[in-house]
Amino acid sequence: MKLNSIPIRLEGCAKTYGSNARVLQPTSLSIGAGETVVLLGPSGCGKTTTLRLIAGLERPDPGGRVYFGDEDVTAKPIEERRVGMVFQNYALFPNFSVRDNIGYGLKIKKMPARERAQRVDELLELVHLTEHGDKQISQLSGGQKQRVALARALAPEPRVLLLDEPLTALDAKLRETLRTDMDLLLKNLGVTTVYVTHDQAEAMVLGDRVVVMSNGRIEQAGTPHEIYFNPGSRHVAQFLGSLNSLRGAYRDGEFHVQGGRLACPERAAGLAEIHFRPEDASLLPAADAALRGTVASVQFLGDRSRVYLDGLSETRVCVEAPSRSTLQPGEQVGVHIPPERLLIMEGE
Amino acid sequence: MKLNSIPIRLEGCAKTYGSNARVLQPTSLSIGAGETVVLLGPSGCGKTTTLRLIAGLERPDPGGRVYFGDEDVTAKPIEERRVGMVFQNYALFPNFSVRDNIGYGLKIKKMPARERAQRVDELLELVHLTEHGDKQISQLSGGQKQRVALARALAPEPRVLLLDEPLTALDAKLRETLRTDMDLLLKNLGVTTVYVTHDQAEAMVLGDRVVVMSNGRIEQAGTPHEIYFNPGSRHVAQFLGSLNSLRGAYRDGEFHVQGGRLACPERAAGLAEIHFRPEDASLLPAADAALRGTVASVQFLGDRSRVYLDGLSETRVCVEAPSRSTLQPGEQVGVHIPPERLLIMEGE
Amino acid sequence: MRDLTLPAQWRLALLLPALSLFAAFWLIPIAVLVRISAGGHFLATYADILTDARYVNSLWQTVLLSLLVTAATIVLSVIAGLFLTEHEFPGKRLLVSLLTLPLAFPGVVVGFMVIMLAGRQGLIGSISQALFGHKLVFAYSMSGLFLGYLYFSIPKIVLTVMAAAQSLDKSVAEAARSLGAGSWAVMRDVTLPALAPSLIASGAICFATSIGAFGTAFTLATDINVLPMTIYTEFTLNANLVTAAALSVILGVVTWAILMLARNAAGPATMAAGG
Amino acid sequence: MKLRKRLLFAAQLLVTLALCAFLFVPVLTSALTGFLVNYFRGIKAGLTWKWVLEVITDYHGAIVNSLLVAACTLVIVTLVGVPAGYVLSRWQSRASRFIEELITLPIALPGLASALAIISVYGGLRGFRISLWFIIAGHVVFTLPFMVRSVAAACAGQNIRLLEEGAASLGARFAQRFTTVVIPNIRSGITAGALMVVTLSLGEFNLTWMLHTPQTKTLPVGLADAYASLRIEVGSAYTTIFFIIVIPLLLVLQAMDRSQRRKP
Amino acid sequence: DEMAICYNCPPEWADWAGQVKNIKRDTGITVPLDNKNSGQSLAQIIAEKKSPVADVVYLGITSAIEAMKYDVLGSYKPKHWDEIPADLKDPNGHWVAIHSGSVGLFINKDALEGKPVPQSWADLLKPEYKGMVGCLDPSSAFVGYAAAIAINQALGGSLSNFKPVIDYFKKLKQNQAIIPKQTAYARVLSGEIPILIDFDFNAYRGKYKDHANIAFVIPKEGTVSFPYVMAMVKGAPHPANAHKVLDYLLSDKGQAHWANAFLKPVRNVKIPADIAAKFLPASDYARSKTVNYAEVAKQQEPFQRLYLDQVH
Ligand SMILES: Nc1ncnc2c1ncn2[C@@H]1O[C@H](COP(=O)(O)OP(=O)(O)OP(=O)(O)O)[C@@H](O)[C@H]1O
Ligand SMILES: Nc1ncnc2c1ncn2[C@@H]1O[C@H](COP(=O)(O)OP(=O)(O)OP(=O)(O)O)[C@@H](O)[C@H]1O
Ligand SMILES: [Mg+2]
Ligand SMILES: [Mg+2]
Repeated sequence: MKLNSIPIRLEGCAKTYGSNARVLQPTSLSIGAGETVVLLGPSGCGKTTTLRLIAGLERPDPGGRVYFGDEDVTAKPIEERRVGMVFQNYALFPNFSVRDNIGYGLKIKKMPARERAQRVDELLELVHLTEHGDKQISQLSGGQKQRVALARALAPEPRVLLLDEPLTALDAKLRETLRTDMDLLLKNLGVTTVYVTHDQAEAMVLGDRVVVMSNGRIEQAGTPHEIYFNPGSRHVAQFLGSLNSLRGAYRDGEFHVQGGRLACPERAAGLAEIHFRPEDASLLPAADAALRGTVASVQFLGDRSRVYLDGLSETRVCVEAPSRSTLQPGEQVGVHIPPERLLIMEGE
Repeated sequence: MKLNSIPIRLEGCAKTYGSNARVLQPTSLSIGAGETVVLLGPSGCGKTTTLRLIAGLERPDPGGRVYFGDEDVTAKPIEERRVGMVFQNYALFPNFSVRDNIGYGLKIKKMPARERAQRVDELLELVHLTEHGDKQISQLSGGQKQRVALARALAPEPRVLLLDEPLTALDAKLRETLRTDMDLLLKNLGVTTVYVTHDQAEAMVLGDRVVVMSNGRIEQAGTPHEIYFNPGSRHVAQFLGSLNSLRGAYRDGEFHVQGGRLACPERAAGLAEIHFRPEDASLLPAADAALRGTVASVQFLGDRSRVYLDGLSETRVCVEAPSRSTLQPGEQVGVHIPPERLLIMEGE
Repeated sequence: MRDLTLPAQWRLALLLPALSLFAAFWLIPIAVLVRISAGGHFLATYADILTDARYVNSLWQTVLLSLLVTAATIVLSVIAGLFLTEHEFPGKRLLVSLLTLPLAFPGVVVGFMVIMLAGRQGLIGSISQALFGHKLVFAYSMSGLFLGYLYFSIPKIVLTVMAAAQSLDKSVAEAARSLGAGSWAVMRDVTLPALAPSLIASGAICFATSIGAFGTAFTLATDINVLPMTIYTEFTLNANLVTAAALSVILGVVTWAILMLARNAAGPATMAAGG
Repeated sequence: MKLRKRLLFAAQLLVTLALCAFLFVPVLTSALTGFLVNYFRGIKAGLTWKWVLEVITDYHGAIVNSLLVAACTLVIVTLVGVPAGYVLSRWQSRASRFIEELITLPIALPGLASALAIISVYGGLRGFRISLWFIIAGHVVFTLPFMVRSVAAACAGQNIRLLEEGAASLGARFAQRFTTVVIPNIRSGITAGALMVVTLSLGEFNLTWMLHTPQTKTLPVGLADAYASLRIEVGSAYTTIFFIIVIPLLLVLQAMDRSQRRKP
Repeated sequence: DEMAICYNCPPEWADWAGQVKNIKRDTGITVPLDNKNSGQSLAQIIAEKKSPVADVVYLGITSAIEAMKYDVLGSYKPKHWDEIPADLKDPNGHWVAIHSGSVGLFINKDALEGKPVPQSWADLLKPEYKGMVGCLDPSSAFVGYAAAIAINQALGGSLSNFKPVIDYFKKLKQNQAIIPKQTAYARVLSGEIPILIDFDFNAYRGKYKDHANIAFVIPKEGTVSFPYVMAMVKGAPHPANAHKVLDYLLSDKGQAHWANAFLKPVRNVKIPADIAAKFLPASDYARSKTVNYAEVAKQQEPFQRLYLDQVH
């Protein structure tokens, strides 16, 4: 199945609820035809609001415009926008069977029953639910509901697919599986997709581009690699993974901290703080190292361990280690961080 | 703060609801004084039931006995067992302030008001809530509520601390932080603790011993290392992390599979399947390798990538790679798995 | 706030039929009634009424009776309602049905039930006759009315208590017990506070219903001095529409004020819990 | 300890049973009395259908009137109350809350006053005054809030707005959404409301007593007559007939309530 | 369907049920039974003055005189008008008496629980009759007011002095009297009210038609007899039918029916001997007096106020 797709453009869209609660600052965003954009951010940052503006469930404050291709759809209600939408808790119709849920949009379009049945069959197959077609919604598991919701949204061949945290209601294992399925499906469909989530792993796996939002504005937009490796702000960096801070000062190609020194690009000159991610550091025997700390505790996580180190900087630092590491609290260890992995945020 | 602790022993405790729904098979379990035991298992496997048997909120089927130290407490109701309990949704008293919640158990014990206030202050400090003492429960965030529940359970100096998924209701980031705090606190208190969770990371971080349950029975019990590295069954292995399967046959110190062969201990002789975890394999150029596959897709997760490989075995295999890896779908790669990291489950 | 899936024109179109019927057959008539009640001199009419000892007395008695009924109903219903939610035993559903059946009995029927119970030929009379050789008859007094109001209030509050108790979070009570609390302490510190909002809400409705009930008093039809009866007497005594209307307005205002007070005490669930 | 618990149990059971007896024994007595030849002399004097037949011959008009009134009330209340309840639950604003409050007022105000008000405005329209419609008008305003609330609760419980948004995203217009998604999903709320309306209308006395004329007597008005001036056996027989009409409705209501509560 | 709406034609009072059947049979006009009392009927007619529902109304004489004040009565002089004594009709035909009865004690002997049948007003205040005496509400029902007048006259009061009866009612109330607002005939029969202050015709009917163990007593201190009247409602919707009904009620047949129902017909029709024999002896009726009904009507409201203030 391959769908036609269309680019989307938001221009200066803001949203104010009531008289003075501006939950979305004026926002502009272009989404290419066939692109999958993920809106990522903490709860309440305005992701759903943005999605609903695109869907046509909310109207932007005066001045904001929404374009689908060249068409200005700002004033069009959702039922005329030809978007497919998957809601966080699915919003399936409890009074219909699985088939009737999926076929609803086609029935509204007055597609003949024969043709409709055929298309519903195709969709059931697409989402691997062929044998569940005649069940009632209440008989489905969470993951199955999620797939019905997806099939229902796809049935009327939408120009745009909008998904609001479609996996959040599921448990961790299932989420991981469906995330992979979803990735495959979206790539195959090639439809313009806006996907809302607050889970950074989901965002990185699914997004061609990730838009990180906070407090009603876009903080950074870019490919998963860009935002992970070149976060525009500490806030983005923290949201996308764990972050360690080293306080100290730059001198002659090295950054001097409490636990020693480490090679550092010149960009850090003048900064009082540099950062790195736990997985970017490696541990080595203390004797050889220019940077040393003391093990405070070791957390065994199964696939890896997290070692917490004191004495490196004023605050405790966390470093990833192989899960079979045999470090003991109190031990002295050396730390190596490749200079190119340091996160140096000059803007701060 | 240091509490007295006491060993716990369950002997042949089963639980049947109604006439024929046996949700817990006869179970025996010893928990040492001061030990932290985590009950881990999927939803509905009987974790809460076991905890409630220990608490005295349920009575075991005839024949089952519960001992606290040498005392048989089977017939004692919860209010006489001196246990501290933290519920999944905290079960705080909405009509009392934070202080009154924490002081409730002391008030029931008729501790004089002066002394009580002092002790509540200590506990508030312990859980870092000193400035929130006079708030109403509804004014607290989820993490704060969790800490009030903990403080309330600790106030009357329980002999045993029972926690039922105390972190499940919180979001991922907060859960990670509180998990670390909780670990520290439990280690310092030294009280006998039973902790229920379905999150394996939580189990491994917190448990001195982890008891894996499924379908109303104990599947395996051991230290986190034991159960992760020597899972007793495929089910346990899968529940504790990701698992790849390689189908093939053992011949002369090697295991032969579709994608080639790999060194393998003799234990695997006669088995049709061996397993390994994604983080235990490493990727190398195809040319040098005895075991090869084709990259099907790469998932960028930020701190690492997951590479899915076809052609290694009949089913797709997942291998962890550094996040900066530049593999492309279609590429041929070699795979190395150290023989000592293979999971060989002879029981199957 | 604009709600794009419920456009304003539909909102209006769907509300209008109900609103117009309501306006036509209640709002406007009540406005007219208020005007009539003024009898030309608003202040004077009401001042007369509010200084007439008979009316004030009647109002007091009504309020007092309703308060007593409400209090008694709440106590009894909490006992029975909690008992029925906490215990499982054969025949429980039957008991629940029996307790809630009179939910929609009209006041006249309730009055008759009271006569059946406490009239001269009533059960209580026969029993007391057999036991003490003295016929206990109180159907035609305030006690009879009390019994009647109790009769139609109990089902409502029992239902509310049961619904509220069923949705109670059991773990809160368990938490209290884990801290050493016995049954009474759990009742005092957990159960009753949790039930309080719905009790206040349904108690207010029970109170309002008792204040305005007419059928029961009418059936017992004796000189019970409750306000609805007074209004009725005023109306039938020389068609004193002005006084009847004014008393109705006063009764309405008192009832409404009490509902408002209760709502402020109990939170927004009040009206929804009624019925 | 054990003993105290058992005592407590017994006390609670006793109160519950006493309440049941209080509520149900008179129902039984009156049902029995309706068939006694002479209540005064008790069951020794024998049983008879006489009273029931007497009620049916003398009061069948009132019974039919009541059924007519209930049916018309139900139709009207359903037609106007369902859309109103839906809008009031969906439209979260101060205005909607005010309206909901407003249409709930007839429950709070004594029926006598409402009836007086209606008479003083419409009493002059003779054709209307002497027809059943006069009573129906009163019943409609009195029962409307029950339907509205029941529907509003169903809408809120089903999170109907979300379902509508789902339907809208699939291209359905308002009327389509309302008929295919809203109505089917709040059916149980409508049914519960309808049963409530019928039961209340059948038993309504406070308003009806003032609104009726000798030709438009309803069942409860007849009951009041019978209680006031007829033999106790006749009153009982009449009450029994009322129970036979109303109790099945109440039982259905209870069953619906239970099944609803069982759902998660 | 030919209709005449009557307010206050209760089936259990003065055998209106039978009379209404007769009317239907003999004139084809349907008169629905109606259970209001005099006060309620009057109030209703006044409330409906703009657009009356009722055609005719049956009232205690005082209520009819009272109604004149509100200008709600139409006028019609039915056949046999001239045979009616002057003080029992309005000269302009606004109302006309149709029958009368005497107030007394209507007693269910079975329900007395072995106590003696009371013989005087004073007896009713004895503790042994505690909770057994019923009297209709004087502030609402005409019977109640009639009883009040009768007791007042018997106890030495007058139409300008109601103290005796007010005191009496206070004591009666102490004795837990039952004060119904509507006819309570059936409640006496069922034993619910063992002793009711009521009209003689109700008691006779209970005794002879319903074969209950009933006694009627005209109290030693004396009593008063009261006429009941019919009136047209002004602006009656079915005037022609109403006229026919009024004619019928005063016709020989109609009057005979009242006699059969143990009421004293207003016209001097012959009462069959077997019926006459069922009344108390004339010596007892000698204690039953008449009063100035116009004055009684005038005092009704003041008395009712007095009653509500002092006794209620
Ligand atoms: N209808 C509304 N009226 C008033 N405020 C609203 C409304 N809808 C949302 N908000 C507020 O707007 C802000 C942004 O809401 P939004 O739903 O877009 O957040 P979100 O990023 O989707 O969060 P979440 O991850 O919790 O879904 C929040 O603070 C929310 O409280
Ligand atoms: N009161 C009860 N009556 C009947 N069945 C029950 C009752 N409580 C629990 N069960 C059943 O017992 C089984 C085990 O329940 P339990 O609560 O112990 O599971 P759990 O491991 O805690 O699961 P979860 O992670 O979902 O909390 C479940 O299948 C549950 O449905
Ligand atoms: Mg959202
Ligand atoms: Mg559980």
